[in-house]
Amino acid sequence: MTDGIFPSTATAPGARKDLSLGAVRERLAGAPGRAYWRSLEEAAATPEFEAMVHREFPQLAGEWQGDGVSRRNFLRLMSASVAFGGLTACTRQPLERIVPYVAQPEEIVPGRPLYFATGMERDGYAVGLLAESHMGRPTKIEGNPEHPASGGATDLFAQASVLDLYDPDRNQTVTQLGRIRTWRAFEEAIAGRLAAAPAGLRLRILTPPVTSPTLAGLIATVLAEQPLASWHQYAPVAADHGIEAARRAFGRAVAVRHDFSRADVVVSLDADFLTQGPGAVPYAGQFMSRRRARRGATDLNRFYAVETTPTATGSVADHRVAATTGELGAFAAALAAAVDGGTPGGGRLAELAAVVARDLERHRGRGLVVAGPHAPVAVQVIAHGLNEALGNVGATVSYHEPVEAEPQDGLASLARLAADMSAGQVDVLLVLGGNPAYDAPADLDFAAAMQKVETCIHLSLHADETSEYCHWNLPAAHYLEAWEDHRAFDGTVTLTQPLIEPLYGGRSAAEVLTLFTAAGPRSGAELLQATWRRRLGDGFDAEWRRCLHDGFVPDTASPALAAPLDAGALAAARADLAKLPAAGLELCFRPDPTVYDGRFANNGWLQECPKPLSKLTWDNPVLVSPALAEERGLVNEQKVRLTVDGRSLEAAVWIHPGQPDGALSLSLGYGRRRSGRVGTGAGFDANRLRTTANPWAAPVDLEPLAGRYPLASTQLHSNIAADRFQGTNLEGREAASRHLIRQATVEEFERQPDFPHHVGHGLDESLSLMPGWDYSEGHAWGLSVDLNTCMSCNACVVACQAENNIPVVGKDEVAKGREMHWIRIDRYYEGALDDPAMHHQPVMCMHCEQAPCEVVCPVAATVHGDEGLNDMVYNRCVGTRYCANNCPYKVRRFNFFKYTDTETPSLEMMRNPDVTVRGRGVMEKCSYCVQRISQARIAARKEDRRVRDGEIRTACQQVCPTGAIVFGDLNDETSRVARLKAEPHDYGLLTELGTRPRTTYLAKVGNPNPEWPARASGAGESPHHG
Amino acid sequence: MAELTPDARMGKPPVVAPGYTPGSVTDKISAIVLTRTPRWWWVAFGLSFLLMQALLVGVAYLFFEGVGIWGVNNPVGWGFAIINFVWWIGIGHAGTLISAILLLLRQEWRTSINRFAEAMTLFAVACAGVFPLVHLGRPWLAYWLLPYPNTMGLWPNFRSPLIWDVFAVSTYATVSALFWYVGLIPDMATLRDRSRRRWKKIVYGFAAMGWRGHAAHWHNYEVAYLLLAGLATPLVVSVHTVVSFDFAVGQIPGWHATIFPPYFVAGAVFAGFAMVLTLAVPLRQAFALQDFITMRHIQNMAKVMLTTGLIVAYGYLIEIFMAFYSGNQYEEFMLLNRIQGPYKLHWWALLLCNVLAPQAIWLRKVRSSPWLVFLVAMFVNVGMWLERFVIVVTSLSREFLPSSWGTYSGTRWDWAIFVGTIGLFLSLLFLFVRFLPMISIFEMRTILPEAKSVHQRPEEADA
Amino acid sequence: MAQIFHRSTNTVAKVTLFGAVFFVAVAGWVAATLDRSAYSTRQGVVREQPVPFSHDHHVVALGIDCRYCHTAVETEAFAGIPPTTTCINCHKLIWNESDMLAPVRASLAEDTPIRWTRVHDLPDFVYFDHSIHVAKGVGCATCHGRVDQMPLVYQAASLQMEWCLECHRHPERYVGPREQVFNMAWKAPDQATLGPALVAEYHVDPRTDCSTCHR
Amino acid sequence: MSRFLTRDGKRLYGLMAEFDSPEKLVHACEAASEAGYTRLGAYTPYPIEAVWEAIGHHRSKLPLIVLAGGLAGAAGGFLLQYWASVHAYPLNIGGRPLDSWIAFLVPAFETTILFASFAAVLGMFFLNGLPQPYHPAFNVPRFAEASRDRYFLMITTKDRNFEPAAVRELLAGLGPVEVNEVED
Repeated sequence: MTDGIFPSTATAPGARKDLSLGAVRERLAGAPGRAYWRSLEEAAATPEFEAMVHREFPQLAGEWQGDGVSRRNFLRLMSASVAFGGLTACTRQPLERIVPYVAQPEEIVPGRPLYFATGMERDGYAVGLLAESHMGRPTKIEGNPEHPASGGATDLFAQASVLDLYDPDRNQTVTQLGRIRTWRAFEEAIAGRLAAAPAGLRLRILTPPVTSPTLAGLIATVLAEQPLASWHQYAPVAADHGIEAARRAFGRAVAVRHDFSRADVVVSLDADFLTQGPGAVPYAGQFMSRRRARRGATDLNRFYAVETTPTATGSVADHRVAATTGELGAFAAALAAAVDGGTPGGGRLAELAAVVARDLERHRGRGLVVAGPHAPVAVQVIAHGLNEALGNVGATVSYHEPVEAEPQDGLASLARLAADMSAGQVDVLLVLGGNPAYDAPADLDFAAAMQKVETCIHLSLHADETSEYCHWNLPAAHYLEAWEDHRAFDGTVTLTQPLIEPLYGGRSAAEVLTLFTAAGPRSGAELLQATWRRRLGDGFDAEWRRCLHDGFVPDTASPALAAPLDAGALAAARADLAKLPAAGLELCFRPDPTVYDGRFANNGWLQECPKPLSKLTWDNPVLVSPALAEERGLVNEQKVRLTVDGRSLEAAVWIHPGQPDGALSLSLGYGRRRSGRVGTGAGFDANRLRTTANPWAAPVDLEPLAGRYPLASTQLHSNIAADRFQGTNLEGREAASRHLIRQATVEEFERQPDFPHHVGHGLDESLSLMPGWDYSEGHAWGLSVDLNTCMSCNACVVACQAENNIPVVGKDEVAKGREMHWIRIDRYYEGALDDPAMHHQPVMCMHCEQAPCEVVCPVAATVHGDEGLNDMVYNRCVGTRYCANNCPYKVRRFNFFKYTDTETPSLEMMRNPDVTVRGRGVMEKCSYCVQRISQARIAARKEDRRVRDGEIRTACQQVCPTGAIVFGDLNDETSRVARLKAEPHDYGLLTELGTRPRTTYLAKVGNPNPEWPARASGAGESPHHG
Repeated sequence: MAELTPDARMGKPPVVAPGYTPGSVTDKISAIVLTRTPRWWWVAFGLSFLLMQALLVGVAYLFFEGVGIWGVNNPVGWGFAIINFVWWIGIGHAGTLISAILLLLRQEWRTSINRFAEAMTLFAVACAGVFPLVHLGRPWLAYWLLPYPNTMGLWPNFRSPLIWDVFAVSTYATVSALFWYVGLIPDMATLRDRSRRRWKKIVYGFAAMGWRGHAAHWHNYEVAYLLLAGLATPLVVSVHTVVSFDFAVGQIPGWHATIFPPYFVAGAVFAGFAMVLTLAVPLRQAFALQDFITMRHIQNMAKVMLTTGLIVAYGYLIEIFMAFYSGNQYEEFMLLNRIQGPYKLHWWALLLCNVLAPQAIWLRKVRSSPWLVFLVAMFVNVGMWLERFVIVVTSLSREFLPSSWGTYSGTRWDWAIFVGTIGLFLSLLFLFVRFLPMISIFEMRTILPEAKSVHQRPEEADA
Repeated sequence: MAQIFHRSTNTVAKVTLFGAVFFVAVAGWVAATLDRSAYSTRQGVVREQPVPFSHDHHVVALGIDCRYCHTAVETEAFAGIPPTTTCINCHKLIWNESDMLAPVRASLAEDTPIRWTRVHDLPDFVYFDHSIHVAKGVGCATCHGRVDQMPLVYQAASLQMEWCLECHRHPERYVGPREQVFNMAWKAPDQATLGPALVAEYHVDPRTDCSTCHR
Repeated sequence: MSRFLTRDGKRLYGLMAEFDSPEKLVHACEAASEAGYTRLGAYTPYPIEAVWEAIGHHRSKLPLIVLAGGLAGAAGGFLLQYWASVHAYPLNIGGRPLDSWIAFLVPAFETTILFASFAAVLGMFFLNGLPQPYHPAFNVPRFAEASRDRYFLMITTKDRNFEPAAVRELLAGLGPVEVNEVED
């Protein structure tokens, strides 16, 4: 193999004697992410780099020179002097500089945030967002209410994307073989290389699935100009099986869209549709709109979930069945048979399938069968068949023109690419995003193949495993820095506009691609306008401005189409189902609930965000069922060796209630070797066991090992420490007997709407010696959480973290029980641990009217406001931690160390200026987003009016896809929150303590099927009365 | 001899060995202070001083890094710091009890032990005082707990038990110091008149304030001393009551109990007498004071320890009873969790040390062997620490919401600071026995036959 | 035995014992005054500025309104510090040669902001909003003093919490008519009657909750 | 200002007799007061009530002082809390009333004890005229034994009918170990 040195690079500015790629790799091999970076930072100290910085992005010059450094020193000084300053009674603040603009931009008014509509793309699909910008710094992401894929809400990934923008580990410069280069150098290199290949370059473009009209257009152009070039799309978590299934069922690529709001009966065949997939946010909204039990409105849907891995979606099911892939197939087959009027066959699964089938029959046209994108193709085909047979098509299911520009089976496509590369058929590999060296199936050995390529070019946010094997590494523009257009799950074209100049001079995929076109380099803005000037035609400017304002191009949703089902395909599918492995242990691969496929591995917020069910942070252990653990004598944190056809991996075990006994689960996205200071080394790399043949489930050998690997969970701290109460579900039993979660079936609810008040210990609040306080004047803030519509998607947790400058503490601290989240989602298992019912309960500060925390604070650092807020005054807190001890809800969080990183300048830019950044030794907690309340109150008072209902929305409320959280004024009977609290099944947590919480819950109302056969140990399959 | 005969009849050992005169008593006790320092003292003091360094290092690192270096977490926000605080404060109580309450009860056997018992009180309170300060997240702002007119227009929250602590503990420290010093004045005069070296004369002379033993002086002095005793008695009871409020006022199951005040006070006396014995037995050996600290004292203290021990045991019993009788499920769970939860070992060990071990005192054989009593006392010292551990940690680790249960264990820094305070305590103690009379000389004179022979009203017999 | 101490020690001893009480009291008083002194508050201390801008001259002599430069004071939390261009608007015509203004011209030429020294600097954990105070009739001079008479600006008030509380507890002593807010010289003919009237009219209800300023 | 001189011409403060038993001292005190002497100083190594009675005792004022101190502490402590919580900065803390007097009782109790104790100690000093490191009595070398096991009676020249010879004769007749002049 020849090292990829272009003729022209020798003359590139600042070029020195070129190292061989091998040498570079040697130098970097084995160095952990940070060391890898250090080598680049050293380079960054060179004068030519300085020069380049000024040339390329002057706006950052300040950052790079003394300024940033001196600021860091200053802060360090401060944190030290706090102690001494504090000792003397009079603390004298240092003089502060105030730096106005030279010429103030029109729209910017210091102190007032601006909101811009933009869109975030993941695996090609976009979600419409509103980005909040303070003085030109994006600080917070909200959903775009107008956008079909958002409706005002977002998922946790969008919330955390701000942190990615300011991530200090981002690719900061163009590098060639690990040496700092400039974009110009790269441009010249490309130009030279193209010129050197008149017959055309054997160019390979590797992208994630592409929906972007602009990008797709460009790729088409390049392919046209370069006859030998080809385009491959791959993403580890793309819906390849779905594409394949559609192709088989309908003979063509089809986009399937669901309407959960019209479905009375929903059956999930291993589909995590509430939290995964491009349509998850709106789907969750639709689905939960049918789970809201209100007085007189009890028309709930019924939800059956068959799952190979317990998911957030399955956790809200009325009936949940844990099944291996084989059993899933069997169930699907039985269901299909039953719907056809045939005999589902014997066995429990068949029995259940029959019940489900009857239910579906009863709701023809109002039912919906959803197969997960990772379920076997056959199962998905069957699902299409069922919807067809049940007349759901056109009602709850609709077929549309594909959203992707050119739907491909990514695995196949990547396999072809790998083959070409190994065969030395590739001159230039252009990887636009993605990280194939890490996440390609193991059998392709993509990294090795890359070494056979003359030149690898990688455009990415971070220097990752793939960068290590590339000659050229290009800093990508974050979506908040770029002009792009992507389509949403329904095809609506969503516009991504930059809120900030690229911090590190990054460029978008399209911009890089232009370098390979005859037309030459063009900016993202130009490209976008070019595309849309063509499409929008006359009156472009006005139209375009409106689109940018709205964040999307109206009426671009992909049109519906009639997709006749191929009967042959159905028969074939049934045959395939029979072939699915019936016995033996299997290992399921799933996208991780918080770091997805690994692209978010360096995002501290997501790493520390507890997984919906296991509540684990910072890791992806092998999930095993309690029964299997008992059989193999496994305990939590024990190490095991997994072997999938010859390849093996050592990982730790986590005992996961609700896991099928025959299946292990391991999530993707961990075990990153090159990710940055946060993600490197966390967890275990599932991709090393993944193959093109079995991307989602593979037969596996499990071998227990002696060692232990510590895991950090935000719940069950006690059980992790030592395996006490293992398998006895002490927590669940206690939770039930304490009536923390109160639930009923629809029938029970209709019979006794105020059922929550007939369990637990009430308290006559008039029985107080002390005169109470009167909150009837002015506002009385309160919050209501609907337990029925919370699925633990964690969007609120991350939103709160972003809004309130909540620090990340790291795995060790979490293991000690020192996580800082202001809102946590408690998870309780009900019934036997092998197949329990699952409950989620978001818990934030209850703002008790008789707050136990306030009474015990010696310095009055936490006191009550006249609007009933439990104010926490950080600057008065001396840190006795008495309040946290005395809080029965345990919602108070203490800064045991100086957790907030005030040394990293880029992170300083990310902070919400409206919220105090907490230092060491002070208590903090949910404030009902008091900064938002204050701003609204001031606005209202300036206009001499009351604050209107809905004018204030807490961060958690604003982001919630299902509207489970509602905040407002209790003194205003017409407010949404007041009406919710008037519901008969509204109840407070631990009210028997006389705390009078302002946060209350709407009890759970399930809709189980009375026909559902109970089984011997079958506790938990159907909700029990609390 | 009138006083002694009934004792003798009951076979009780005397309060002071026969054959002593005011002169000999004076000489024997003042000699301890005025003669050359024994070598073993240097060794003992050196070791304790070394131990104290653990405290300095620990606290220095603590202030530098933050309380995160300890095992505390959420939900267990309090750990060793508060445990040690309560432990030390409790120990302190015996001193005041002996010198004040026994004085009012005219227990003349208190005479030979009250001085160093009081000293022990002071030093224990000093050690205790360290913890509320350093356990703060921002210790440099500790002065915010004091009511003083500040530029923020803010005042402490007087409803908080921690503020009550500030008042109670600081008052306790001050009053104990006053009481102790007043008791010292006549002996300071003695030392002033006995010591040969000029600088010693000056130092002791200043401390004596020109005490001459004038009859009028003695009169006012005794009134003052009695009044102080009368004030110290309710004070000492209030202090541990207030300390118990730290928990009882909170609403954590295992904290929120009305039994706490009495049972904390009893526990304090229990722990205190254990510590007095722990000190007295070796000291009387070291300074050959068997004639003054007789078996009578050892036995009486052992008996008090046994009695208070039984009260404490009753406290445990009532806790168990109420847990079930109340029908409060949280209380019930709290108790079951103590018995079989993650910290069951601590709980059972606590029963062994505080309930079982003291029963040995019933046996005359044990009572009459100083070192066996010493052993029991050691058990109690450990047991009382465990009691506070169980109350603080076990209760916090598993309270209302199962989702928020946790575990706690002390880190090496927790231990360093704890052990360090023991070093501080011992260092102060050794300095005390070297430079001040560890037995009240003038009070010893009053219980000698010679003094008793003067006809006087009975109540002065002890004073 | 021989006397150890001289006669005088009697008096000395008594005096020391007695004096201790006073010593403590005095120490406390010193601490309190120091805490409120200009040393720790910087009250009345003129700050060094890159350009010796005189409010006195611009407001009194030239009659420029506060809002010409502090544009956001009526609508935003932050009153706003004028960008260089605001200065240049006039100074491109007048005094455009003066050395005093060299830094301003330099700022424009090199496109580097002027780094003023902040005069009224509240701690970072205090959130103050100009707009609401202006809206409720609190005049500039009430907190900033007679800036119009300051050749170089200094901090007129202590800006300590007790100072804020004074007005938040007794607004009637300080609020004036909205139209007079920017009139530095304005003095109420009779605050005792005017104040309460305005408080009622403007619905002034300043809160003393902690979260009013701390969040 | 003394009217008399010692043998070696110093100013005389009084005459001091040393006894070796408390009984003798008590008897001496009684005799001296019967002889009409009022300015008597009786020094003992430990309190002997009989002596105090013998030289015309009166009740101590200390209890009143302590009572005053206690009352001051109680009032001060409670009022401080009341004023701070109700007037200085009224805050809604856990929905408890501003005047949570029940809670305020605890610190008030402690301040009571504190002030009373200070009153007791300082009051005792005041009544005894302490501190008084210098006193003529110390001029008598043997007086060092007063803090050990000897008992002293001193008749001072301040006494109206002090007459050196007579006093010396009286004291000598009471069986002292020896009689000394006390120079001022």
